[in-house]
Amino acid sequence: MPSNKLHRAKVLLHRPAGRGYYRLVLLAPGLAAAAAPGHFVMLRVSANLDPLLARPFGISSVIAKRSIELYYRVAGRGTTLLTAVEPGRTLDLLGPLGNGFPVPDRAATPLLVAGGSGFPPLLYFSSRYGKQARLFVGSRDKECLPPAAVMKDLRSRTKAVHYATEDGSRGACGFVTDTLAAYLARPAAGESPVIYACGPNAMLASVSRLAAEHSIPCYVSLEERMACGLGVCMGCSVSMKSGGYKRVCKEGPVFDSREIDWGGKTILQVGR
Amino acid sequence: MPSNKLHRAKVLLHRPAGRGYYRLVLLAPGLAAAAAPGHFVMLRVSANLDPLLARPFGISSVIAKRSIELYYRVAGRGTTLLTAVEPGRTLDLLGPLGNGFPVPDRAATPLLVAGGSGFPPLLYFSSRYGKQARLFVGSRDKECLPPAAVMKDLRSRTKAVHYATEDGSRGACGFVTDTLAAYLARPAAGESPVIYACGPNAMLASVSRLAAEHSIPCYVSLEERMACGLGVCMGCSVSMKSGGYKRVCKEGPVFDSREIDWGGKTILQVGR
Amino acid sequence: MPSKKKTKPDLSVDFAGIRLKNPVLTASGTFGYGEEFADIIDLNRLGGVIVKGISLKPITGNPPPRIWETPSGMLNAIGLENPGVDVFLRDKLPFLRNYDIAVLVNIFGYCLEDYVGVAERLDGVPGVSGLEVNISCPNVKAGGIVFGTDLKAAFELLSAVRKATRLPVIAKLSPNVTDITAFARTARDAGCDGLSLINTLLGMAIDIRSRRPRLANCTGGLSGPAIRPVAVRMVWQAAKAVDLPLIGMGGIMTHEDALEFILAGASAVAVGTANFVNPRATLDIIGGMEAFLVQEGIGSVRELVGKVCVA
Amino acid sequence: MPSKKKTKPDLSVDFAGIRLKNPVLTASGTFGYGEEFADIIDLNRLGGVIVKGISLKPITGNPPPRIWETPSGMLNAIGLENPGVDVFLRDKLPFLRNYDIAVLVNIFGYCLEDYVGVAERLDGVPGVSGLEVNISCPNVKAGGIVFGTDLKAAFELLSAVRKATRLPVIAKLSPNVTDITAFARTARDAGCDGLSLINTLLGMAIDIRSRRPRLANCTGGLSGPAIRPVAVRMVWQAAKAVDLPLIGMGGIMTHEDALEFILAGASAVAVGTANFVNPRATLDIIGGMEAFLVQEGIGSVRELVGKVCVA
Ligand SMILES: Cc1cc2nc3c(=O)[nH]c(=O)nc-3n(C[C@H](O)[C@H](O)[C@H](O)COP(=O)(O)OP(=O)(O)OC[C@H]3O[C@@H](n4cnc5c(N)ncnc54)[C@H](O)[C@@H]3O)c2cc1C
Ligand SMILES: Cc1cc2nc3c(=O)[nH]c(=O)nc-3n(C[C@H](O)[C@H](O)[C@H](O)COP(=O)(O)OP(=O)(O)OC[C@H]3O[C@@H](n4cnc5c(N)ncnc54)[C@H](O)[C@@H]3O)c2cc1C
Ligand SMILES: Cc1cc2nc3c(=O)[nH]c(=O)nc-3n(C[C@H](O)[C@H](O)[C@H](O)COP(=O)(O)O)c2cc1C
Ligand SMILES: Cc1cc2nc3c(=O)[nH]c(=O)nc-3n(C[C@H](O)[C@H](O)[C@H](O)COP(=O)(O)O)c2cc1C
Ligand code: FES
Ligand code: FES
Repeated sequence: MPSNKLHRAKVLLHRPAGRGYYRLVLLAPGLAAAAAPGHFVMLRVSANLDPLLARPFGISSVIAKRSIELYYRVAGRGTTLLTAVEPGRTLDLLGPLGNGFPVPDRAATPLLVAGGSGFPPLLYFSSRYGKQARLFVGSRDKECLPPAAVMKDLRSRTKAVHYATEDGSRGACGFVTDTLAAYLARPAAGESPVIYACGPNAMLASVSRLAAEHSIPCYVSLEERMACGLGVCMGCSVSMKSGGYKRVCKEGPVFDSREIDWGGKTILQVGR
Repeated sequence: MPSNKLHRAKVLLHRPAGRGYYRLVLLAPGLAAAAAPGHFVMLRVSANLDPLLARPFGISSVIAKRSIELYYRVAGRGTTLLTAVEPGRTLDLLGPLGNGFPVPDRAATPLLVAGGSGFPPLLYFSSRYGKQARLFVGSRDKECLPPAAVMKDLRSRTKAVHYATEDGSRGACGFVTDTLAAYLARPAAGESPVIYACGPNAMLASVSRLAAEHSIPCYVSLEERMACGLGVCMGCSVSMKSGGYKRVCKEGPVFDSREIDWGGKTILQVGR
Repeated sequence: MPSKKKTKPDLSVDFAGIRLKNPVLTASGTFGYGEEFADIIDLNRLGGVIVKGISLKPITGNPPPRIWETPSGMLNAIGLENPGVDVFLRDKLPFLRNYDIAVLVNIFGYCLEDYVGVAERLDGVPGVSGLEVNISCPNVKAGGIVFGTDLKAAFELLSAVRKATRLPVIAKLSPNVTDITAFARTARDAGCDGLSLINTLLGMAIDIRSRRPRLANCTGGLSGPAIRPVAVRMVWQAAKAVDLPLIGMGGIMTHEDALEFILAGASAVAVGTANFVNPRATLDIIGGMEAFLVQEGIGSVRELVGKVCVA
Repeated sequence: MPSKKKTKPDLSVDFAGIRLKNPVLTASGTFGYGEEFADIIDLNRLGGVIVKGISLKPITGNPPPRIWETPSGMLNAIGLENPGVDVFLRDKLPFLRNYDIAVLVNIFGYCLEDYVGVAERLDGVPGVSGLEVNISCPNVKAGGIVFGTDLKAAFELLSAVRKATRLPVIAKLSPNVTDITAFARTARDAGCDGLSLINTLLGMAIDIRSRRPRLANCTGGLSGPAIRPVAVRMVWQAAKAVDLPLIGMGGIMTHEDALEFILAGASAVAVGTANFVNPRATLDIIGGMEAFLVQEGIGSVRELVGKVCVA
């Protein structure tokens, strides 16, 4: 029989995590066993026909090899509905999906760049490869940073955290790309940086430009609207520099930033 | 300003009541104050767009002049969804709707005939006019009778309860119309019976025939699919003997049984 | 000196010569003649009411069951039950005249003469702001031809109604056609002052146990949010094709839905099935629209009509 | 002596000469070429697969965004992205040949010659059970004429494809027409062996803040349960109009939905958008259908085809 990606997962824990996020822990041993950093899941948020489609969420952690953890921000109808799900209920879940982040070279220094609600896959990444990594995290103001518990984990797992807020309420005043640029201008001695970025597309485009300027490898995790998450609907395609399209759910969500046609239209007009 | 029929009602109590029913108590002072036996409400069971329409339920009781009680049977998608609603939540509610039962004459003996899940409006009726009344209740077997707590109330409020079950597991063996026929053949001395019936259409048609044979007044509470509950969509119409249609939600749900064109097609093909 | 105070945005619209205080109307057949809703909402706050379809003679309608719920929508086959134009004028219109709102009378008939008859009866009647001519009900047939799906029949009918009244004439188009723009142009050529679209999509549902259609009439009209994408597309197409003002409808539940239609090219919108689901829907939409305009710093809703950017 | 044991009901169907072990297919464009689903469900249990539309040359498709969720449905404007018939034959078909299921190849082109070219390439190829000819994609235009909405163009195209292949030819009809029966008859007259219906309804959605369409392509195809009542109605109308076997589709989520189409007149059904929502949908439907037949004491699903009672 086929290796099954379809799971009925029991909700083990579900509660507000602060700063507008919810933390959701789902029992799904098969999925947990196969999940790598950068993978995502498609979660059905309703048992009825509206909203119809499942929602994509990055895996932020695997717990005790049997459960996965998600962090989500309430963004619209689907996530609002999700907040009402009580522990003990089961949810339909598809995953792990996508290609995941490439494993960093032992000698490399991963620079994790998280903007907006892009931290979940990087949180998972940090649990595996955090010791060698630096985190660059940015948001509008300090209230929009990832939840405090997440920041604590990220701080303890990585060698350094570089904050940036647009209003200067935490760390440097400006964009996360400014602190990243400052670092890249004078990297710490002996570090050979590789960028792993997840966040809004405008940020990813800037990060990608910086990486190109400094000729360092850069992997970006993209978002696009999804229907199937499986690579069959061709709905989540993004433009490639080489012409044509690739599917975020299948060839992505992680791409070498040089592949992406950033010049095209906004890749995703978010939300409603 | 208009007398408002639209309420946001808080769920005070919601739990299984036995025999496949749920009991739902909603805080809605304006509605409770105006509700009379035979009135019903339209309840939205989803905040999303599927299922789309509100569901009609008869009022089974008014509690402390501020709340209303409903009893419902899980019949399909809408009622299944409803079972998950926790106390403390608010629900959109429209009512009281419909004409209600006519007030019985002091000298009359109301014969309450309840079949299937038709007891809720008669339960409310019994709290006002039960002392003079006899109850005829019927079902497939004793497990399909109204919930035990409801039966207890009905017994204590009425002068007599006549049971019928098709398998004879409780009371007479047969249909509720058989026990009713038996009573009508030899009514208790001094009683002048008036029928109030609620239940499946086949039962109501038989009851109506019996009433005609004995030339006694008979009021039936009908069910038909509803969209608005307000009398504007014309969706709930039933055929009248005089030709044309009347709206169950507006001119009904209670009709003089002689008005109804029972000969027409099944009035309601229930459920899925 | 320009004031910095946020001024109330202007929701008013002139629709084919009819002044509406805001662009939100109630769709025909979903609001009765207003009476039932007067208990629930303040009718004076509406842009206007499009009443349930009126014919020359009373019509009893179709046998039950008449409705069936579908995913995010519903089917109906009411069969245009109505008391006829005389009863409407005697018993229904006087009630609506108590309110300061536009009253559009939806009319229909089984043949051209029926339509003309109702139009004539309503001409010059105080309190009637305009006629919405339903050429799109799947149940109204004329010698096998459905007016709403035959260009020639539609032209003749609308021209005849046009001649029979001095009131603004708004043609209500059927979505069950290959090319909505052809019907839009035909209505314009017949002298109509505006268009309403869309009416319901023809649909069907079957009870697999009894093997019978869920509606006694077999087929019925699909309405509600399920059909909104089709309705927005048709309004957009019609707006590009003709220079008439449009009333957009089909699945509007929220002010965001209503604004979609306005951006697509509608000058006004009508709220139908939503009235059943949330009887305050019209007022919620008006409030939401006003808040949106304030938030976006837009002075008048008229600035948004047809402003979708399809670069 | 007749056995009292409940025998397994017969789900098999002969569709235009193609043997299906059960009437449940996957709709074109919603199941890729089967590979992705092989991880999730046992493909051998399907009646068959209708593959994503194939053209003569590779097509890159439309710019993103390509999809948008709508009430109980979705809009898509993928633009028929596909690797072309040569890559299909080399890389995709061999995989499907590992399974004992019918493979219908959905084909399309930008002009008549394109269609004929693909049909010729597929003629006689082992593992191809039949052709589904998509004349209904809103994006496929021929000199301004959409094949699926013009009777003459449809007739010429389908006749040409018919001549180009010995495989069963199934015409996939567009629902965006006034009279589906006229297209059903045209397909029959052109020599088609069966019909598929419906393709998506043309729809549109607008982001009221950016004022842009939700899809880069502006309009897109509406699919999902929202459109089911329209699809059931069209299958019912087409079944009455022609004597060809039909594949019914449009919003099928459950076995009950599938049986609605069968009662309306479809010999087989295709499951589309449901595959996204529940990747096991096809198997759940097959299981549910079998259980239903047992429960109702019906020996073969074929007994239900077209058996809606519209007395
Ligand atoms: C690979 C991937 C991983 C993601 N991981 C996370 C995560 O870990 N945590 C988190 O909070 N969010 C994550 N997102 C974004 C998340 O999927 C959206 O916030 C969510 O779908 C919004 O759904 P909604 O119903 O609340 O919003 P609505 O606005 O009601 O959604 C409407 C439609 O738009 C789609 N949509 C809206 N926003 C997005 C978006 N940003 N990306 C893709 N589709 C969108 C929805 O899926 C839906 O189809 C991820 C997105 C992708 C593609
Ligand atoms: C005036 C009135 C009073 C009622 N009072 C009660 C009550 O007190 N307790 C109780 O358990 N039930 C009562 N019912 C029946 C109740 O409304 C249905 O059981 C309920 O609507 C089923 O909804 P569903 O979504 O679970 O079923 P589904 O089968 O999923 O519903 C599908 C559609 O059919 C309609 N429908 C299904 N069954 C009925 C029905 N019997 N009558 C009307 N519409 C129906 C639904 O409203 C919906 O539109 C009453 C019905 C009416 C008309
Ligand atoms: C129950 C019902 C009755 C209707 N009756 C009429 C009518 O009499 N005349 C008419 O032109 N349209 C009628 N319509 C169509 C609506 O006016 C409207 O065009 C359609 O329902 C789409 O809008 P909605 O999706 O907001 O309901 C009716 C619709 C419904 C649901
Ligand atoms: C994402 C997507 C892609 C599709 N691609 C094709 C296609 O390539 N060829 C085709 O004939 N139909 C295509 N369709 C239409 C479906 O095959 C089907 O006719 C339609 O979606 C209705 O069925 P459903 O509601 O079950 O999805 C596509 C549908 C969707 C949703
Ligand atoms: S979401 Fe369907 S192909 Fe990516
Ligand atoms: S339910 Fe709408 S008129 Fe009765």
